[in-house]
Amino acid sequence: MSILVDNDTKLVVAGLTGREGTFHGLNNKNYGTDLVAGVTPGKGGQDVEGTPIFDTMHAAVGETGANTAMVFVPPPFAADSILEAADAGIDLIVAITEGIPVHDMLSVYTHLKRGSTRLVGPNCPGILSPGKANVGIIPAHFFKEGNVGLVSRSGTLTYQIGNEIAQSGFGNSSIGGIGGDPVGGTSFIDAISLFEADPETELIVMCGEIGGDEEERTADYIAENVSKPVIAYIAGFTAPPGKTMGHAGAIVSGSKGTAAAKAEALEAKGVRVGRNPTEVAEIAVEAIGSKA
Amino acid sequence: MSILVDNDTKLVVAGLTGREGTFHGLNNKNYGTDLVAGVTPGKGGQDVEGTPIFDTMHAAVGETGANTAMVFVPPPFAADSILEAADAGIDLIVAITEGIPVHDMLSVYTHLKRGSTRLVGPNCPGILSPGKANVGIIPAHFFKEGNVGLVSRSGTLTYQIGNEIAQSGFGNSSIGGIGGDPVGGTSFIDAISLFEADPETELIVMCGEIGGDEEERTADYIAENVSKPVIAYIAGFTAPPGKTMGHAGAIVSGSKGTAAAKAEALEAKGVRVGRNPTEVAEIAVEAIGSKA
Amino acid sequence: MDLLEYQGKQLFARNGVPVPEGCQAATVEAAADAADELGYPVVVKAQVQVGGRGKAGGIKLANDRGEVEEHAGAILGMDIKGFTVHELYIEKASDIAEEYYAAIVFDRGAKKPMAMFSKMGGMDVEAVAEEDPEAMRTVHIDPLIGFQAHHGRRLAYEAGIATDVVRPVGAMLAKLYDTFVAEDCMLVEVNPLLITGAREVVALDAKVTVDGSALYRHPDTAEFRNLGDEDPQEQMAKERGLTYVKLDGNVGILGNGAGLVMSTLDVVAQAGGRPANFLDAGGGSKADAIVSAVEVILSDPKVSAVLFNIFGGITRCDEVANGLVEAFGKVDVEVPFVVRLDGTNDEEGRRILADAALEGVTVEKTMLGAAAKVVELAG
Amino acid sequence: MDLLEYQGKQLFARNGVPVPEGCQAATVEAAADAADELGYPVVVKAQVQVGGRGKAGGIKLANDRGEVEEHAGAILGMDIKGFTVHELYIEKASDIAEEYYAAIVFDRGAKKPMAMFSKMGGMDVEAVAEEDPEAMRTVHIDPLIGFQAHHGRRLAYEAGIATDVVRPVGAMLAKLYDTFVAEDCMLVEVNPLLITGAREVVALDAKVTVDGSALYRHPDTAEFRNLGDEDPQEQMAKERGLTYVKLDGNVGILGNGAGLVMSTLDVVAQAGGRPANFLDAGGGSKADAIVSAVEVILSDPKVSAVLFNIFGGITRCDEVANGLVEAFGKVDVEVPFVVRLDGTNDEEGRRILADAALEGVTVEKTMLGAAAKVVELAG
Repeated sequence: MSILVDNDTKLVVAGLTGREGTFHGLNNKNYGTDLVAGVTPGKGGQDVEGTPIFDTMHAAVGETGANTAMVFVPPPFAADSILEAADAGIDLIVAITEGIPVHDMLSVYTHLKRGSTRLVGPNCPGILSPGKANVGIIPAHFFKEGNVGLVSRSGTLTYQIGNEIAQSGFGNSSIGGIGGDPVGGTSFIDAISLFEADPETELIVMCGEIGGDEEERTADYIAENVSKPVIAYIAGFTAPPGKTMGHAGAIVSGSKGTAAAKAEALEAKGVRVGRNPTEVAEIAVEAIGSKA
Repeated sequence: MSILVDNDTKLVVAGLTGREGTFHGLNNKNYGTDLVAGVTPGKGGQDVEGTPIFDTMHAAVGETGANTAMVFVPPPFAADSILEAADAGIDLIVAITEGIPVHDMLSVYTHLKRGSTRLVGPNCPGILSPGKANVGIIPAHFFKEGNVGLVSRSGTLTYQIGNEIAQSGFGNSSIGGIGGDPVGGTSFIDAISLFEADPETELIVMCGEIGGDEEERTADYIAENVSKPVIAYIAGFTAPPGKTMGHAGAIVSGSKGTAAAKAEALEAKGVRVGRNPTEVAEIAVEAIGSKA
Repeated sequence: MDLLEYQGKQLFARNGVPVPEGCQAATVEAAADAADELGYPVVVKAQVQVGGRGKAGGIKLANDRGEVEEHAGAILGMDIKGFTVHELYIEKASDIAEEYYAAIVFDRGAKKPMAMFSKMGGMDVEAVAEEDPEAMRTVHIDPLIGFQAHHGRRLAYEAGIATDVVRPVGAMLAKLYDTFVAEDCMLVEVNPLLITGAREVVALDAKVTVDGSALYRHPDTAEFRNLGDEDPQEQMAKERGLTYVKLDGNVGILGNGAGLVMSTLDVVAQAGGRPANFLDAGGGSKADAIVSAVEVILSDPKVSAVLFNIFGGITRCDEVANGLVEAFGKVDVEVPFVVRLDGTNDEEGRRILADAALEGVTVEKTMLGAAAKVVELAG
Repeated sequence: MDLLEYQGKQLFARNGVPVPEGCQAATVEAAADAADELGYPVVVKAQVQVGGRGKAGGIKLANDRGEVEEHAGAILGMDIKGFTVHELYIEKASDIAEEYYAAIVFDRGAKKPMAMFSKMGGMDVEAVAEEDPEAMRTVHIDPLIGFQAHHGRRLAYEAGIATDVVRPVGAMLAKLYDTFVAEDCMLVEVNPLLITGAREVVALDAKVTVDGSALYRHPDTAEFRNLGDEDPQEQMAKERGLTYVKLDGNVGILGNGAGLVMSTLDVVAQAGGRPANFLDAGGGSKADAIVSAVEVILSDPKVSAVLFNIFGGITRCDEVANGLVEAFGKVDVEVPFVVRLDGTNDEEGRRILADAALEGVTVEKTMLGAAAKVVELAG
């Protein structure tokens, strides 16, 4: 088992013909993900190394039965692409695009919440279920199948922590990034509730960062709803107020959204917080024992 | 039993201080409906014969626990009033106002469909559950408690048919008008499904009219979902194409929306259609026997 | 409220929908002056709310002032499918490469706007629908999200138009949707939607229906008049604030409430009569309204008998009776009246009528009885 | 991106939010000329992005040209809470009857816009919140339905303002919401929102933050500059397209990916060091970007050691190593570097560095080891 992506995933990539889209789409395909289609308006009828391209998402879904869409189109067109995928009946949309305007995402988020399509991202690295499917830009070769579920706002930090955990002998049920933007389709709570329900997952690791109050709300959620052990990491203790730290969402506003407050909130609810990526792996070993 | 309004109804009237609002609000109160509040911006703190007036719907709901709102405000402000009532957590909104722009109602309808508030109307006479509550402008003295559920697009036609049925000895579980506008919050299907679920109702009468295809869709619904006998009446056999017959929604467009097509669709699904109001009452007697 | 082509194009222009330059004209001279101003060639177009103007000779190309005068003279006053031409639209001639069809309609069943597009434009839509149902592509629009670029792309690609015009056609559809919303339209139809030789997208026709209930926020649109559309009785009724529809029979009808009036028309027809009109005196009909209504009904010379069918709810039958008595005092009534009063204060109403003993007024107790009686009297 | 008052008021004006007449000025003479043009009395206002300008002496009333010159001279160059005043806004003086507070903010937790209103305006919001938490009224707005009249009424009535200004205050809030949406704002704050003696509603201040990701559709806003806000390193980084934030320590830091860089800063701080900057070289960092990044980091004279912390996913460690070698060829490097390369092609990267044998470059295998080393070297 795993969450969100697996052997049933049939992937369509919006923007497959672009440089990044081609690179990562084929990477996902080579990993074993069932890449069934690409969508690029005006390039319908072409193909990318055998994967057919369609002018519209509706045609792609109609012809191939795609159920998962990865969005790689540039920011000005990304909201439209997400809405198109939802309208075409896609179950899961993974939006990699960074820099989508917040107001676009407010509309998209509100619209999607009222339907049955799940959005992960935007500005996220995607989701990898080792041995089953990889949808996104996570370098899969660091990870193997196992019982740790990992969810993060950040990409490279995910790999850093994931790798530390892997070196302690663990594999992963799924590894996912929910994205560094202020309005994301999937929250920590959403992802953790999926890991809680996933029989393969025995330990959940969440990597938060400064900005917003999602980590705080997640702490409350975990205390009330999660039976599996959860370990957290929070980045940005050193971040000064008012400065955006790379991610659009990573900003301390006044006294709100600090790493210290988040770590404190999590620890108050019994979630152990690693001081650095290495310590996260050490706590994981303590929690469920190394399989190495 | 009955549908939509009953002894649990706690009514707030938006526009209670207006001429029509006062007249019908007090009428409803005199019938026994639990009128708890009125809302008129700028008149908070006043009262209408003992019923307190609030500046906002939120204050009215907060102070009185109102669960049902009747909207009597003029068309330019009616959509806002409906949205306010929904935002304040009202369960049922009965919109009497005639002449709300269609685009306003498209937004309101789409928004409300995603929440838990039910809207009846606009441009409707309201709902009467004889002996329990009257919310709207239906003259209650013609009707008594009983086992016939009646739903109509029109007001006076409801009374005409209701009266014919009453003279055959029947009483009513509830009598409701869903309104003559093209975008109404409650459809025939919605109302009929409530009557189907209401133990007191033994016979359902629906009064349709020209325009749209709701009667046709209702015929299909009845065939598949309704076990109780349904009798229909359709007004507008004589209406010429392209002319609006009083109600904004009563218009035959091209070959669509004719009374003949509607009657035919209903009869094809086993729903008996009375040729005139008197015949509806005669069929009712045949269907469940006169109690007179 | 249906707009004439040139009125619809005014709405288009103010919402950024590209239209050819043009000018309305009601006389031959105004038409010729407008054409001189625009520059030749121009197209002289009859302004009537009916399809098939071209086939009927209502649309003509003109290369100089003489031709404009000739065509304008021929078209003004022309009868097209029962509509008399009172106005012309003089428009710069366009360079036509392709003719498509585009529309935004209010889909009542779905309670959503629907965008429609076909590459078979310039002909009767219903003919296209029969010939090749797949040619007409449609998408529903969520009114809260509005028209998105993907809606336009989908319609364009599914319709199979050339790739180079997919984007401009999508932009045009978005502008038509903007118009539909901003102007409170029930229908915005463009047939044909033109692709010019320069690959520009232009609305060559405009069929627009606006929501009468929203006119209060569109004062400019509310001022539009269609000279060919004004029946004298309907005009009179509108001025008096009555809901009146002219029909072609001889039984004048008044009732309270739209549903009851429709039902009354049906019952009269079932009894073998032909209704002369639909007139809803409204809830709570007061004496004044009744007097006005009687005047409007009787202003139709075809009317040979009148039926009042009242079921009093909010409306009080005594007030209706008083109104009728007042009307008989003010209006010269030469046809028989049948009155059925039921509901609130019905006995009082019938007593008032009995006391007044108006000449030619018969009181009936039931709707069916009243219908039979008025048909008998109307002859 | 935070706007100065006069910039925010330009956004207000174009979206129909009433603001007093005013003019920006960067010199004493320009200020005096602007005041002559506007007519006296005027208010001379320091343009810095910080509250409490008035208390700090940054806002002064002037009744004639002489007073404008005096105040402008005093304020220009003034330091207000660490911000140097480079620009002034000269504004017609307003007639103040009431001072309220209004804002539209993006509520990240709810993922909705939120409108805020209080009748306690003209003072520090956080002080009001402490003194009387009930005074600040808030409502969430569904972004698909937008700001409705009832939202404005509710805020106004709950805040307890005089009935005669409920409607105009509601209209003002609606316009502020329009601005928030139309201009892609993250925050629109007006403190004070003024009621004049004539009972008109006017925005007397403007604190606006716009979404940097949406600047592509607001070219006018994208041109706004804040002269007081431009750190030379940040300016240089921006021109080179790098994500760089200046901090006040001495350990220069480069990493790939925002989360990893934040984590690197933390680990350096835990090891006892003080980071000099945040620099995300991005996914797939190429040699060019590395050279640029090294130049930006070293342009800060405080930097006494530099840490490269790379976990290669899309980024290839060999490319980073080549970039570093290239940078050492182009830039005069006088401080020690610690490099940690892990992930994709890490061995190849480390081999390249070993082969190049760059002076002052230490290679570490782990993030914690690298942090300890760089802190030691930075001193």
